[in-house]
Amino acid sequence: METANKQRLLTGNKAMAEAIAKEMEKNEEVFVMGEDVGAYGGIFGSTEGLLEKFGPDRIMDTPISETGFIGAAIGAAQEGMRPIVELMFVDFFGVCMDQIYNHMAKIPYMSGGNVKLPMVLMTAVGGEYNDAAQHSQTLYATFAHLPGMKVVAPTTPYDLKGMMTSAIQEDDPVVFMFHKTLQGLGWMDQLDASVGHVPEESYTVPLGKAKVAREGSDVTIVSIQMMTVYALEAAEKLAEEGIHAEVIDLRSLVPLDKETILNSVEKTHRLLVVDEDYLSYGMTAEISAVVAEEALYELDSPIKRLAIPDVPIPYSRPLEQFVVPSAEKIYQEVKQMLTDE
Amino acid sequence: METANKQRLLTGNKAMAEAIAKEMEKNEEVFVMGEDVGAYGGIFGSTEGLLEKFGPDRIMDTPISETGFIGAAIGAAQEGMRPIVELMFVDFFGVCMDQIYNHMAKIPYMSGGNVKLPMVLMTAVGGEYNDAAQHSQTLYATFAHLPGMKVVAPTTPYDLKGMMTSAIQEDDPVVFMFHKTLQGLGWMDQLDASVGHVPEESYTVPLGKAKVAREGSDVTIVSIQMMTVYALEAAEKLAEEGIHAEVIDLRSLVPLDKETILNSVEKTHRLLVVDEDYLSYGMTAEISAVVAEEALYELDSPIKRLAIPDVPIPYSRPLEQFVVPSAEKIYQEVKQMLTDE
Amino acid sequence: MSIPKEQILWMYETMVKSRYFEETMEEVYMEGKTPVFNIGAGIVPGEMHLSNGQEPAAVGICAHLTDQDVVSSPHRPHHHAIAKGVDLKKMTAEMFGKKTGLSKGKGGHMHLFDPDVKFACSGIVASGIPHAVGAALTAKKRKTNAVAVAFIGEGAANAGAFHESLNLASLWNLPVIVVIEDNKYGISVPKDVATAVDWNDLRAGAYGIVGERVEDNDPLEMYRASDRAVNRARNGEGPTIIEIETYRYLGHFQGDAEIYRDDGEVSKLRENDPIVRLKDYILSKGIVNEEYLNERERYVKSLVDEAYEYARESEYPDPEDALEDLFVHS
Amino acid sequence: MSIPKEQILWMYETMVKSRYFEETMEEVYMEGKTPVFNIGAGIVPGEMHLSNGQEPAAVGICAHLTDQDVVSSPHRPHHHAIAKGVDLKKMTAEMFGKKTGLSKGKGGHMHLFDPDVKFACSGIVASGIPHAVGAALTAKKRKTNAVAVAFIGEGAANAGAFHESLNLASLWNLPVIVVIEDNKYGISVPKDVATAVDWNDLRAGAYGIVGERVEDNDPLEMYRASDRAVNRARNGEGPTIIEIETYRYLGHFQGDAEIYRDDGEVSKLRENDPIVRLKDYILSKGIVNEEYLNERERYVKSLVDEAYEYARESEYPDPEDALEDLFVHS
Ligand SMILES: Cc1ncc(C[n+]2csc(CCOP(=O)(O)OP(=O)(O)O)c2C)c(N)n1
Ligand SMILES: Cc1ncc(C[n+]2csc(CCOP(=O)(O)OP(=O)(O)O)c2C)c(N)n1
Ligand SMILES: [Mg+2]
Ligand SMILES: [Mg+2]
Repeated sequence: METANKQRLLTGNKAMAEAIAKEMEKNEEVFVMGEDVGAYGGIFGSTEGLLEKFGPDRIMDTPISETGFIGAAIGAAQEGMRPIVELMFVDFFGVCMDQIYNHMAKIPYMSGGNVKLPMVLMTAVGGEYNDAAQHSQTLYATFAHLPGMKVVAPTTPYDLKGMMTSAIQEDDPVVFMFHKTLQGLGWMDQLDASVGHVPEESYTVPLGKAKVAREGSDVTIVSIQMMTVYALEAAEKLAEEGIHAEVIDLRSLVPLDKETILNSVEKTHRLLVVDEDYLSYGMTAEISAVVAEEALYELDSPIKRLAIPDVPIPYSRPLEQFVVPSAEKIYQEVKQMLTDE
Repeated sequence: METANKQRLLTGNKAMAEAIAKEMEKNEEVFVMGEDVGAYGGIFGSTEGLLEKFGPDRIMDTPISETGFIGAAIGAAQEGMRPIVELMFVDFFGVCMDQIYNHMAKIPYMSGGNVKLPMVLMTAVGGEYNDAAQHSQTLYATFAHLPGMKVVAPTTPYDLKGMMTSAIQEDDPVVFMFHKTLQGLGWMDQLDASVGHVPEESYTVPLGKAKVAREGSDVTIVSIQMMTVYALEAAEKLAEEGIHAEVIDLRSLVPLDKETILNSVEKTHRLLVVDEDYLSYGMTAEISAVVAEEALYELDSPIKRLAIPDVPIPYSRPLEQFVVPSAEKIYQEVKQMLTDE
Repeated sequence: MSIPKEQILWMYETMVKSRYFEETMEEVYMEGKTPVFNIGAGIVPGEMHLSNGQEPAAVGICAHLTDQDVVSSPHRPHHHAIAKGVDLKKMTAEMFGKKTGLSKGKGGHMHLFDPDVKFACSGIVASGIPHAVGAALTAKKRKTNAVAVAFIGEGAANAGAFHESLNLASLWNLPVIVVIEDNKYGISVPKDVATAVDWNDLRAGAYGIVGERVEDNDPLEMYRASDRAVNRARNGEGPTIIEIETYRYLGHFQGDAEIYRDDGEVSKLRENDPIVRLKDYILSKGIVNEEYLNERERYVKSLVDEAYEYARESEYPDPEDALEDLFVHS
Repeated sequence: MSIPKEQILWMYETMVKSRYFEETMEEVYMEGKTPVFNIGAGIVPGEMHLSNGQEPAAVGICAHLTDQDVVSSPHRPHHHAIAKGVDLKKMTAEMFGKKTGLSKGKGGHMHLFDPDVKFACSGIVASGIPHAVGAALTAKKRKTNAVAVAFIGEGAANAGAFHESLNLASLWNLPVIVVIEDNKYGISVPKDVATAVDWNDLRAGAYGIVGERVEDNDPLEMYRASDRAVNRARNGEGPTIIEIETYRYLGHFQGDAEIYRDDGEVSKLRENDPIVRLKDYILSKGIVNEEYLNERERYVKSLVDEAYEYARESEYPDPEDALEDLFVHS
């Protein structure tokens, strides 16, 4: 389906904004709050064109008060509204995490299911444009570790639209992480992967399902967002050498689609996990643990992990390039895994 | 050493407070800030008796402004002071995490080592007294995942004093997690493990070293704080049945003492990781991943994990007991591991 | 302004009901905690923050609210919940951790949610203020004319969430009322050790809104200040901060040794009890006679007794229920 | 009060230096970003927040500070850094990501740390205010008589950290000065869409402290207000909030299309340039002659040129250096 009918191409940000627009047209009670979501259209384009369509009452610019307006979104969702609230950079979570994890994530459970919070918290993640330690993180695991929120991070424009539509329709709180570089913005790196086929009509892509982005038989590479892009690049290069890597685009951290991962490992018997988040206590650890717990005997070689080596993201280009995994590093790591045996 | 000379017994909280007092006597620039650290002596006794000794200028009660006073501690540390700041419950991290992880943890690195932050953030963790979803968490991995802070969680009174002394003397920011139940407070569960031998003179226990709390040959149980207490209890019961479990008290999440864990697994060939934090993307995952990466071929059976099953901590006693690992669950899990083979 | 008779009587009996609920909880909480007190033991374990003495704040404003108005409350929520009309049986059962509780035992006393009367509370200081802002924003969007009230303690007025929420409420001209219960302490820390101003109504100027001050724990003055605030809110005239000087008769939580308090402090407070004072007022004004009041007291206390009865007799949830209610669809 | 001649001249040449630094950066930043702009490309990649037009706020108060006083600055830090005397070569090299930079390339333009002159900045809005409180607390403990200044934008005055910090500063009577640069916008959001009061000095009342207001981006008035504030601070009379009306000539960051601004808005601002105005003032008062000013301008600009030269010629760090400086002892 995704490959069929290639005419209509959209960037990631336009795909996201289109999903929000369609749901806002259908449902009066969907609205957006955030810093610079109005005239600016979202610093990373997530609300491009929405102010013009829906006006300032439904596309609300806020003060720099993340605890205030994310908390207000919770209060509105408690009343049955369906707010979409933007945390401009995920790096800023620390000023409002109490509202996110102690309230948004816990109220439905603490109320024994009596209170629903149908809301979406969308936030920009990722680095590699030299924005340094406070503006370049993904923090996938920081959110995924804490129960009560669905945490998704789509890669393709198709998934960005389909999963945003699902997130808005969902009655559970959803943290929707979009990768800056995959938004296809004119002022950032131009990437083929940030433009893709997106049907005009509304459609949903289920939350909580990983995708086999490329089939292969020799090694499973589990990755997400930009790391999926790099993994596919590495797989291409490996294929030229007769090594067939299967690339899994995780898409969702919570719920975690163990089945797709385990099926793949049973096929390839080798696992490399790649993450743009910090290495320790992160996504690479969780995937490794799941496999070591449920498919240990399937493994022909030790599990390998590639991620940020537990330092903040440094500013200078050579330093940042050194810490963030790349297609080349993935390629090398896979070669290493196969030769070590 | 710890077992030798049993005369002088202290509770966990008195051991901690004694370490702070001794360092404050030695160094004018050590001081304490936090809510109710003065006359009250800390809600969980971490500053018991210190106001009387040092007065309100050095034992400072603060408003309920965690971002303000933890940020102030950072500003003071930047000036060379050595503040000890208390976050009353780790559950409250969300109102001040920006100061903790974007500033305390990153300034030394972002400054290229030009700025040191010799400070301690101490905070109470743990549940099992029915304090419900916002007052019962440990959140070990939430802190351990983010680089730039040393994260320790001692179990015994001896280690509480020795590691607090190290933490205060350390030039790096240290997050010092103390477990409520291990403080030995009169108004909580009375536990043998919360009272132990503590020499009067000042001594240090290194940060970043795990401890083999009990030797064994059949299975390695990696645990921390209350889970270590339960693991030792389970090991006792297993021993009666001829099963010899080695119990490792992690003590430190960052730095992580991989060596002690790997050495043990090479000896026992079986691994169970037990955590009072949430299961997914947590400590049990990291330990499992380290072993699956570095000692895969040593394993005779799949790695097993016991932790909070990814739900907030429920209030009602039967519900909370169901989600928190216990000595009995550890015992059963180990039996299962051995019979599965 | 003169206060309608029914309102005065409602405030009186609701204060009596709330006080009796708390006094009963004082005893019930100790069941299973003697001879040695253990916070995790007994039929009602965990922290317990009671509101004895603080009833005027709750009844004075809730007298103006309907089921369509929203209340967000902090860790000390019982008087607010009772004044807002939360289901007393389910609320009590929740504190007992029973299956019949508001949250089937998952919440506990700091996490009471009754959507039928739009009541919620939270154990994180100041965290409920933004929720009230969101509820008020919803009322404005839906043009329902509802108001949202956030109760907080004086200690919470120094938290960042207070500032961010009031700026938003004023900016968007929302029907929000923040009621600050100044009971002199945040746990052990006195107001003057935590707050740079003597009265928090002075902070209204930072948001260009109205601040009201109610002295001496007076339910009638609280009623009047609330009347003005609720009217402003319903008339689209924006938010109000009301600070009421109130009294905390008990420790911060049950088991608090209160070493930080002078002896005699509490007994002096109790001599000035707002329930006694309101009773005297009612009788001196001849609004009703003592017999009538006694009968109402018996009645509301019987409701409290029934609620405790219900809670005691209810079943505990099944352990496995802990895994439910995380997501609507998993 | 009359301002000493040297101070006026220092403010003038420091504004010229700061402006020239920013104008140079405007060009340098574009190197490698044309014909297609790419924020991650070029010799100075990443976000770049410049301060052209906002110099009065920095020089007006830094004229009263010594190396022992502490300055904490936000994401738009260059004018503050230059006025505080941060090593210009190392600061510029840091923005180029070079080994010779203040942080050996690890920090970048939002993370400049120069302990020698007690300067630091941060990319998180309002996060530097508590650090200033801690520095002031240290000064009080050590009785050094130093003051701590936190610069923030008007948008930051709506963040919780602002409230918590000022309450602490007043409560503990600390030598803290919060300078609010009101440049009318938080990125694209106008002040009146974000702030419930017209002027943030009105918020001083919420903390029982003094608020000062400086209109029309006037460096001399900023000098006078700062003089009062710094004296109060050094005399143990506590904190001050100073809000100065200032102008942001450029976009929020370089590359900002500024669709949210009326055309003509900026050109009107530029017509009222504070550097030109101060120059006219100096000449009209005959404080020095034009020749003298021209020579000083040439001199300070040469220092800026040297700094850029130094930055260009410096080496990049080795990639593996990324793993250093996490802990003092690992
Ligand atoms: C963010 C946060 N910090 C600290 C606490 C611990 N705590 C619970 S109640 C309380 C005191 C609150 O004082 P106040 O707001 O005056 O309410 P009161 O208890 O007097 O009713 C504190 C510090 C908390 N629950 N949340
Ligand atoms: C906590 C936080 N929220 C949001 C941002 C994104 N952000 C960076 S600068 C800025 C605007 C700041 O406005 P103001 O304080 O007026 O400073 P100015 O940019 O005008 O100098 C915003 C929203 C941030 N860095 N930190
Ligand atoms: Mg109080
Ligand atoms: Mg601004």
